[in-house]
Amino acid sequence: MAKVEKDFIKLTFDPLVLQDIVDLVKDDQAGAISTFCGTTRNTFEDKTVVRLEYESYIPMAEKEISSIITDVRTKWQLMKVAVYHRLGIVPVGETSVIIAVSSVHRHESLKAVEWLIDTLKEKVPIWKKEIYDDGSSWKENTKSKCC
Amino acid sequence: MAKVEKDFIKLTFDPLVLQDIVDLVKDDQAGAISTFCGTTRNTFEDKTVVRLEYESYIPMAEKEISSIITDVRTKWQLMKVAVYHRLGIVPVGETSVIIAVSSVHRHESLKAVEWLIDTLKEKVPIWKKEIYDDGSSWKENTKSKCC
Amino acid sequence: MSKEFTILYFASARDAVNISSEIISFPSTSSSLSLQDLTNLLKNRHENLGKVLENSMFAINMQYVDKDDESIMVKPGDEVAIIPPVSGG
Amino acid sequence: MSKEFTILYFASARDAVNISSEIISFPSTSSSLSLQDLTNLLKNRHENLGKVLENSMFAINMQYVDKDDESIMVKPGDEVAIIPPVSGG
Repeated sequence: MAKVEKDFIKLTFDPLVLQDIVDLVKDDQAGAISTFCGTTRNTFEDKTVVRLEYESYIPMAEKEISSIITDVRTKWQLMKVAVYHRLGIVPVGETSVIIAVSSVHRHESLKAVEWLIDTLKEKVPIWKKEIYDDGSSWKENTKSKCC
Repeated sequence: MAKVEKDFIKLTFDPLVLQDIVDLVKDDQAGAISTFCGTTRNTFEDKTVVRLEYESYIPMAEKEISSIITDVRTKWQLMKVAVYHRLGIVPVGETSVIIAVSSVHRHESLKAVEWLIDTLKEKVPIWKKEIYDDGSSWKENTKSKCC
Repeated sequence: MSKEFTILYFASARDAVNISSEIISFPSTSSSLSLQDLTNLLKNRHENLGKVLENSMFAINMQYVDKDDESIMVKPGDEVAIIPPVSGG
Repeated sequence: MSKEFTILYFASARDAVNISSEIISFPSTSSSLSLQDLTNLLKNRHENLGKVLENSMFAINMQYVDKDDESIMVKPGDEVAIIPPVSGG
């Protein structure tokens, strides 16, 4: 029997399309699909954000995402999991990260999506630079894994 | 200034398209969009489900959904909220309900989506009949508002 | 003024009575009905409905009502719905 | 066997040193470096890097390491990354 692929991980410089990523996690045995999309806001602490720029230590980021998906599967009973993160320039209003999870019952996928985005923001080596109309700065996630 | 529409409610006999519903809740001030899709599973307690049929007391369902959106906005700071429910026949693998919520920060929309689907399942006058290969039955949600 | 009210049957309630709605006249001497009166009237009209009613809510004019609230009355022109346990989602 | 290791700089670390990676030879007498030795070596090479290092993690061969673990050694052929506080999502 062919192994059915259940985890989908991608770091990409292309725009993210939610429908495509949701289609990856569809499963006739799933009663629920939950998703989270992170999008670029037009303001940060009263500054006007023009765009974001993401960079990553790509092979390690893929490895860390794979590792947190292994962890999330020990916490909740899930069908398929997709974690996609865009890199490079992300204009205001566009999507930088999409997480999609299918499960038999709804609470599993809802809890898993929340845990995955929280943990991605703590552990995965991806960095965001905010470009303002008058400068730029590297961001730091509040609970990012640190020294 | 024109009032910007912030709540989107629909009961429809047409298929639900996630991307269309997510586009409704997009907002340049939002950093997060969370969604939940309920899909028809192919089994229930070892029975083979052929399709689902949904019916609703439509005007009251719209009123109840509007009322729970009012409630959810008192609990979390949200941008835009969409609650779409399909009626009539929903084949296996297709989507019966989609909830999409945008917010400035991620936890608001994640919590709101979970609360909305839980409360919809308790309170909104919509009924699901499961058609098996050997019969059918009206379902009852576990915590459905009752006598 | 019409001395009638409308009653709507959904899901298992509709299956039990085989109609989706009907218009019912108030008994000749009254122009309102308590929920207990309503329950008795419906059970008399539809012998299969009793069991469904036990597990159902009433909504009057699209508002859930507390079945045990004796002050609630169905009045002429009201739209009353039998709401079996819901199963949306 | 090459007595060198690779070091990768990301985000604010790259901005501080103006390069994204370099290959560094071990000091002539040793073929391994503790994390404390590594920190000192990097501070000597790049005067602007000290502050960034204070807030950064190290990863060796794509694995986060505990900066205070004195048993961890950088060995020839290792890929060491400076990981400033992450900000994905």
